[in-house]
Amino acid sequence: MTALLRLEGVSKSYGTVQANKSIDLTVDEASIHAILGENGAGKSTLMKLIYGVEEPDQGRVVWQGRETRIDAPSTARRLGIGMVFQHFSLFETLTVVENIALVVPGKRAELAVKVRDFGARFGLEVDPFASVHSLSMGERQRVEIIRCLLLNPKLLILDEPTSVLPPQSVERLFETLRLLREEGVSILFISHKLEEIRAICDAATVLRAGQVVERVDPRQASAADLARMMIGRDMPAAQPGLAHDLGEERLRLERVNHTPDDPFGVTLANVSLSLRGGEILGIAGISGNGQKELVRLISGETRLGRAGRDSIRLMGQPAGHLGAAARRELGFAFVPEERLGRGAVPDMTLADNTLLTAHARGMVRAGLIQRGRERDYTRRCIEEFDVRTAGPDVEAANLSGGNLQKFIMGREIHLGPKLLLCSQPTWGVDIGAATEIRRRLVALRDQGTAILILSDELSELFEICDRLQVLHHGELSPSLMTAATNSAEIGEYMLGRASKENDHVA
Amino acid sequence: MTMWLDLIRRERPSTALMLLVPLIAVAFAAAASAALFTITGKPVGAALYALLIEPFMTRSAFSEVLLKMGPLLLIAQGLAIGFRAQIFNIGAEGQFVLGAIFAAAIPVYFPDSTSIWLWPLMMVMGALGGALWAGLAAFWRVRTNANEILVTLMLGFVATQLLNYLLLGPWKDPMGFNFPQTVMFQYEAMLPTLIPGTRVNVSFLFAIAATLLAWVYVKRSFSGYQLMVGGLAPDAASYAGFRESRAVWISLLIGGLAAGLAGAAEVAGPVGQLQRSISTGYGFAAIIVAYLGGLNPLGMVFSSFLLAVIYIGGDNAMVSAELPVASVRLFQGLVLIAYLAALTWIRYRVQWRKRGATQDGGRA
Amino acid sequence: AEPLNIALITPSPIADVGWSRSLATGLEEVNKELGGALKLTFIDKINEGPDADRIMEKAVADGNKIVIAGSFGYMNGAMQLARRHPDVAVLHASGFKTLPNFSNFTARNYEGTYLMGMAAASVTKSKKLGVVGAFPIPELLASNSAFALGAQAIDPTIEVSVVWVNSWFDPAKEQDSAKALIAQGCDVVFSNAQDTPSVVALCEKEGVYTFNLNSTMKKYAPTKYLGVVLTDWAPYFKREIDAKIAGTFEGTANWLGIKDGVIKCVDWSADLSAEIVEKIKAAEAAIADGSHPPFAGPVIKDDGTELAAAGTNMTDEQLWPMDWQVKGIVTPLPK
Amino acid sequence: MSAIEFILSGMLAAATPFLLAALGELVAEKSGVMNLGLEGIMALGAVIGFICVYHGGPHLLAFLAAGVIGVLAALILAVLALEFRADQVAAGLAVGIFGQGLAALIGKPYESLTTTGLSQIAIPGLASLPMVGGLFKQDAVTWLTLIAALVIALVLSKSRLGLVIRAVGENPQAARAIGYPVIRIRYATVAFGGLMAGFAGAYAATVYTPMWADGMIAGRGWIALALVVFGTWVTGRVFAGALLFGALSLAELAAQAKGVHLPSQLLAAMPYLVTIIILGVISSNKLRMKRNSVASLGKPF
Ligand SMILES: Nc1ncnc2c1ncn2[C@@H]1O[C@H](COP(=O)(O)OP(=O)(O)OP(=O)(O)O)[C@@H](O)[C@H]1O
Ligand SMILES: Nc1ncnc2c1ncn2[C@@H]1O[C@H](COP(=O)(O)OP(=O)(O)OP(=O)(O)O)[C@@H](O)[C@H]1O
Ligand SMILES: [Mg+2]
Ligand SMILES: [Mg+2]
Repeated sequence: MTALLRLEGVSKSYGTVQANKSIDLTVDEASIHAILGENGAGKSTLMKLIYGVEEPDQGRVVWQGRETRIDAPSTARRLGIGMVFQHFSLFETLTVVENIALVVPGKRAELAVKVRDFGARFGLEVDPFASVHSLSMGERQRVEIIRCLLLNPKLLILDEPTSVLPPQSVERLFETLRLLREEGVSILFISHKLEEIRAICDAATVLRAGQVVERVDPRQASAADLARMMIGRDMPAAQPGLAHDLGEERLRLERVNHTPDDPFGVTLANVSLSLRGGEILGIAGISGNGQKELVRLISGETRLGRAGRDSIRLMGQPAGHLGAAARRELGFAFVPEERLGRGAVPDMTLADNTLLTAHARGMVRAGLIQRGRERDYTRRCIEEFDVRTAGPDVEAANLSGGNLQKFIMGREIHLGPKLLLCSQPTWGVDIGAATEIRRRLVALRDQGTAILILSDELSELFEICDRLQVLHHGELSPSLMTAATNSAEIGEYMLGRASKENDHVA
Repeated sequence: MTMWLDLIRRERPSTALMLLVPLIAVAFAAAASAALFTITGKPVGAALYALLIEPFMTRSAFSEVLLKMGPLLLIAQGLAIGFRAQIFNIGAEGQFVLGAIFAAAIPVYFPDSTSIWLWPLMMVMGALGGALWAGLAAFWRVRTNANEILVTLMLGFVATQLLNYLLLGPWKDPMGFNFPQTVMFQYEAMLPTLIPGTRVNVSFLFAIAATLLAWVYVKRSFSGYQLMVGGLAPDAASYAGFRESRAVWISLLIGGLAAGLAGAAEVAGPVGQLQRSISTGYGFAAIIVAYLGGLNPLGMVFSSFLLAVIYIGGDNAMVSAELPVASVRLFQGLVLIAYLAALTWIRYRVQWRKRGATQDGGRA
Repeated sequence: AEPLNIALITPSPIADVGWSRSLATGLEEVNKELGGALKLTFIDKINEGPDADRIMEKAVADGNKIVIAGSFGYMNGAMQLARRHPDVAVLHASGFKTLPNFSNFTARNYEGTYLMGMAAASVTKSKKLGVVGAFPIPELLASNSAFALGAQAIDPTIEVSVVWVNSWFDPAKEQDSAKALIAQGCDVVFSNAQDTPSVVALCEKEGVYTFNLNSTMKKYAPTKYLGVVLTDWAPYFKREIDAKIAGTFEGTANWLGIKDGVIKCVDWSADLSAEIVEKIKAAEAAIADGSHPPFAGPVIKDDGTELAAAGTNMTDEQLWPMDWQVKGIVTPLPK
Repeated sequence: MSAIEFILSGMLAAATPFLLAALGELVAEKSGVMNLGLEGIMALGAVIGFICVYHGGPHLLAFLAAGVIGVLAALILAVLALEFRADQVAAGLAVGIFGQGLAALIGKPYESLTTTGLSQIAIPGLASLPMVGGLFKQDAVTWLTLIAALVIALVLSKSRLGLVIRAVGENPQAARAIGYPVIRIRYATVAFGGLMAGFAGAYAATVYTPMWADGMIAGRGWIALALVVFGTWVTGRVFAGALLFGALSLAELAAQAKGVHLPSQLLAAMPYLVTIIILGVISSNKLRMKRNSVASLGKPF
C-alpha cells in the first residue's frame, strides 16, 4: 500500500508555545488513522497544518508521493483533503445548502439534490433547506461531513467528531466511516476516547506535548496501554463517592418555560429539578439542547419576569426575578464553561479577576477596592488549587486553560457557596488536573454543598454524580439515581426516545 | 488576523512605548500635514512654527492654551469612562450646549441677582442639563436598545435647534436689538479668574479635579471596575451580575455631566452670555483627547494639552501663516490615525508578514 | 512708508460671493485707491466667541492697526479689544455701541429690498413671492418686510412666503427651501443672507426670478436675475482708513444706505418694463432724500396692528429691534 | 404643485446621497466592519467631484475621482481596523475628522463656487401622470442609485458573493476555516463602502447642489449610518428609510412654505427626532435585530 500523505519533521509554534515538534506521520490509502493525545497535545494544530489553515514553521508535506505546499484550505481542498472541525465552521443564519454552496460549486437546487443523494447513500440524512440554527449537533456534523464529501476527498479529517454525539449515534457515524473507507477514502480521526479508536482505526499516532511518542496498531493495544502512552503515566484511580446525608433544598426549578431572546436559542419547556445540600446532580445531554439557556436561567444572567419569581427557588427563596448578583448574595456560586471572557476577563490580572465574584468578601469599602484583601484572596486560590502561575498580577489571558479553570474553580469554591453550578468542569483540562477538580467537587459535596454539574462527558457524570437528569430539546428527563442507571439508558434520553414513556418516573 | 502584518502579543504591554507612542503620533501628523501644506502651497515652516511652537512663546498665548485645555480635559474625562465600558457617547457637543443653556437660565431669569451663589448654581445647573440630555440617550438605549452612538449624535442636532429657538425667542436679550443672544451676564454669574491678566478661570480647576476624581474612579473604585469589565468582556460582566443598564446610565450620565459642566463654564467664562456659537466643536475634539490619552485619566492631561496647543497654534497660523481653519481638523485627524496605528505596538510586536505565509484564508 | 496693516475677520468663508466677500472687496478697492499702501489680512470662518477674541488679539499683536470684526457676534470681544488697545481702530459690523476707537457699521439692506420688492411685483404672475432666510434676526426681518412693502406699493394683493433654513450654512437645504416655495407657486425667490449661490442657481434652473444681497450673483442666473442689493463698503472704509492715517479717527455709529453710496441696486433684469424702472428710480430717490423711506406709514403688522400711522416714518430705534413682520407676509414668524 | 407633489417629486433625489452612502455602508457592515467616518469621506468625495466638474470634466469623471478618493480614505480605516486591530469606533471617527479637514483644505479655493448639475431623465408616459408624475423625472444618478439598490439587494440575498460576505460577517473564524480570505473580503467591502460614500459626496456637490462649500455634507453621513441600523441590515428597509428621511426633510420645508404654525426650529429638528424614535422602535424588537444584525460587527478579528 502506498502512503497518501506523509509529514516529515513538521513543527509549528505559537509565540513561545511549541504546539508541534518535528512530527513524522504517514497516512495510508483507504485507512482510518487515529491521532491520540491529551488536551493541548497538539492534535488540532497538526490537522490545521495539513488542511492549510496554518503553515508549518519547518518540515515537509508529501502528498501522494509529491512534496507539496499547502498554504490555504482552498489548496488542501483542491488536492482532495476535507476537514470537519472540532468547532463547526457552519453559519447559523444560513441554510444547509447555503452553507454547502460556500464550499462546493454549483447551483443551489442541484446541491440540494446531491445533499439528499449523499444522505441516503451514507446514512447522513438532513433537510437541505433547514436553517443551521435549527439543527441538532448531530445534524450539523452530518452537514459538515456531506460538505466535505461533495468535494470527493481522498482524505477526510475529523477532529473529535464523537464529542458532540450520543453513544447510539457514534455507532452510526462509524458505519458511515467504514463505508467511506471501502470507497477508498482515508480518514484522519482525532479523539481521546480510547475505546472508539480501538473500534474503528487501523493505525494510531500518539502525541504528547506536541511530539510523537508512539505509533501503534490500536487493535493490538489495550485501552490502558493507550492511556499510558497519552499521559506518560498510569491513569489515576477514580474517586469513590462516600455515603452522606442530604440537607435542605437549595435549588428548585418548577415547570420553567422560557424562550430566549436569541432567535437561534433553544426554548426550555417544563423544566423541573430539585437539588439538596450534600448531593451532586448531573445534567447530561448533547450540547446545544438547551444547556446554555438552562445555565443562564439558574445563574441569573437571564432573568424571568416578576411572574416567574417562584418558578426558580434558591436556598428556599423565590429567585426567578433576581439578577446574577442577587443570587450570589444568597450563596450561589458558578463556574461557567467559557473561562476566558466569561469566567474571567482576559486582559485583567488574576487579582482583578478575583474581584469579579468575590468582591463581597470585604474587598470593597466605601466604594473603593481594598487591594490588600483582593491579593490575599487571590493568593490563597492560587496556592490551594495549585494554579501554576507567577502570581496575582499575571493577566488571565496568559494562563493555560487548565490553570485558569483551577483558578476560577478555586475562586468560586473559596466563596463557601451553598449551591455551586459547574458547567463542563474539566473541559480542556489534562487528566491530572481533571481528577483533582473532581476530587474537590466531591469533597465540597461531603461538606454539605449542593452541586449541579452540566457535562458532555458521560463518564465524568457517572463518576461523581449522585443523580442524573438528561436535557434534550429543551426538556429535562426525570431524575435517575446514578447507581440505578447506565449509559445506554442515558443515551436513550439523550436521543429523546425515552422521555415520553418515562414521564411517570419523577 | 491580518493581511500584511504579524501581530505577536507581548508578555506585558510595553510601558516605554506607552509614553513614546503619543509623541510618535504627533511627529507623524506633523510630517504628514507638512506634506499636505506643501502640496496645497502653504508656507510649511511658518505653519508648523505657528502651530506647534508659538503657543509656548508668550504668556498670553500659553494662558489661552490652558483656557482651551480646560473644557477639552473635562469633557474627555467624562467620555472616557463610557468609552472604556464600550458605551460610546459621541454627542458631547449637544450635552455641552444643554449645559450652557441650563447655566444661562439663571442669569436670564435673574439678571439682577448679585448673590455669590450665582455662578456655583450655574455650574450645578449646567451639569444637570448635560446629564439630562445624555440621560435621554441612556433611557432610550436601556429601554429600547437603540444604538447610543446614533442617538447621542442626533440629540446633538436637536440641541442646536433648541438653542436657536431660545436665542431667537424667549431668551433674547430685550436690550440686544433682537440679536440672537442673551443678556451679558452680571459679574456674579461669571467664573472667577484664576491667573490675573488672563482669561484662565476656575474651570481649569474643575478639569483638574475631574482628572483626579476620574483617576480614583477608574483605578480604585469598584463601580469603575465594573464598567471596565463590561467593556473588556461583556459576558464576564453579566456573569458577575454587573448590569449593563447600570453601566449605560453611569457612562452616559457622567459624560453628560462633564460636558454640561464644561458648557456652563464656557458661557460663564470666556463667553459671558449664551449665543449661537458657544461650542466650537469641544464635544468632538474631546473624543480625540480621550482616545489620544489612551482613555487614561493622566494620559488625557497630556492629550488635552496637546490638542489645546494645536487649537491655539491653528489660530495663530490662520493669522500669520494663512492657514485655513480646516488645517486644525486635518492635523487632529492625522494625530489620531497615527496614534491608533502606533498603539498596537504597545500590546503587540509588529512585523511584516514573511513572504508567502498568508495568515488570511488564502484563495477561495 | 510703512504700510498700514488691517485685519478682517469674518464668520463665513471669504469666497467668490456673499457677505464676507463684500467686506473684503471694499478693502481691496480702498487699497487700490491708495496705491497699495495697506497690508490686508483676511481671516475667515471664525466662530463668534472666545476664539474670535483670541484671534483679534493675535491680529493686533501682529501689528494690525485697524481690525474689522465682520459679524455682530464679535461685538463684546471687539469692544474689549478696543479698550485694551487705544491705538488700534476697531470697526464692528452690525452693532450699536461706540467708543473713541470703536465704530460700528451696518448696511440698510432693507432700502434695497424695498426696490427689489417693486421689481418683483412687476414680474410676478402668481402674485406670490418667496424668501429663503437663514435665521429670523432683525436684519433679515427688516429686509423681508421692506421687500413685502415694496411689492405692495405696486400691487397690494401680493403675498410673501418665508422659509427659514435655521442654518447659516446648508446649501442643499437652502435649495430645497427654494424648491418648496416654488412648489407653493412663488415665482420670485429672494435669497436672504445666503453666502452661497445655491438658491440663485436653482431659480435659474427652475425658471423663476431671483435676487440676493451683498455681491452680485448674476453669473449664476444669467436670464432670471432680477438684480442685486449690492453693499459697497469702499466709501465707508475709505473714510475710516483716511481718518486713521490722519490720526483723526473717532468712533461713530454708521447705519449706511442708498444715500451713503453703500447700498446700490444694480444688475437689473432686462425684463423690467420701462414704466417700472421709472417708478423704482423715483422710489430710490425718495429713499435717498428721506422723503419716503421703506418703513413710511402706514405700516401694518401681520397681526393687523398698526406700527406707524400714515404720514409718519418709523425711526431707526423702532427698526433696530425688529421682531415682527408686516402684513402680506403670510407665513408666521417663528416665536 | 401641491406639497405632496413637491415631496413626491423631490424625495428620491433628496434620498440619493443618504442612500448611496448607506448602501455602501450596509455592504461593509454585512462583512463585519463599521465605518463611522462616512461624513468625512462624503466631504472628500464632494470636493474632488466638484473640482472635476468645475474644471470642465464630465460628471462621469467626477464620480470616478470621488469614488477613488472615497476608496483611499476608507482604506485608511481598513488598515487601522484590519491590520492594526484598532477600535473601529475610534478609527472611524479619526478618518471622518481627517476627511473633513482635508476636504476643507483642498476645497478652500473653490469655496462657494458653483457648477452645472445634471438634467433630468423622464420616463415617458409615467412622468406625465397627475400627482405622482414627478417621481418618474429624476437625474441619471438617482436612476442609477435605484438600480444599484436593487442590485445590492439581489447580490446580498441571492448571490454567492453575498453569501460569502454574510458568512464573513456572521462568523469570520468559520469563514476562514473553510478557506475564505476574511481580511481581504473585508478590505473589499470597506473599499466598496468608501466608493459609494465618495459617490454620495459627488452627488451632493455636483448634482443635488452643484457647488462646493465646507460643511455642505451637514450630518448626512451620520444619517446614512443611522439608516443602516434603521433598516436592520436589510437592503429594502434601508431603502425605505432613506426615502422616509428624504421625504421628511422636504416635508419640513413644505410645511414652512405653507405657513404651518410650528416653530421652524422644531420642524428642523423633526427628522432627527423621528430618527431617534424609529431607531428605538426598531431596536426594541430584539428578535428581529438579532436575526438580521451582523454578529461580528465592530469586533477585531
Ligand atoms: N492560535 C493559537 N495561538 C496560540 N497558541 C495556540 C493556538 N492554537 C493552539 N495553541 C496552543 O497549541 C497547543 C496545541 O493546541 P491544539 O489545539 O493543537 O491541542 P489539541 O491536542 O487539539 O487539544 P484538545 O484536545 O484540547 O483539542 C496548545 O498549547 C494550545 O494552547
Ligand atoms: N492563544 C494563546 N495566545 C498566547 N499564548 C497561549 C495561547 N494559548 C495558550 N497559550 C500559552 O500556551 C501555554 C499552554 O496553553 P494550553 O492551554 O494549551 O495549556 P495546556 O498544555 O493545555 O495546559 P492545561 O492542561 O493547563 O490546559 C500557556 O502557558 C499559555 O500561556
Ligand atoms: Mg489546554
Ligand atoms: Mg483540538
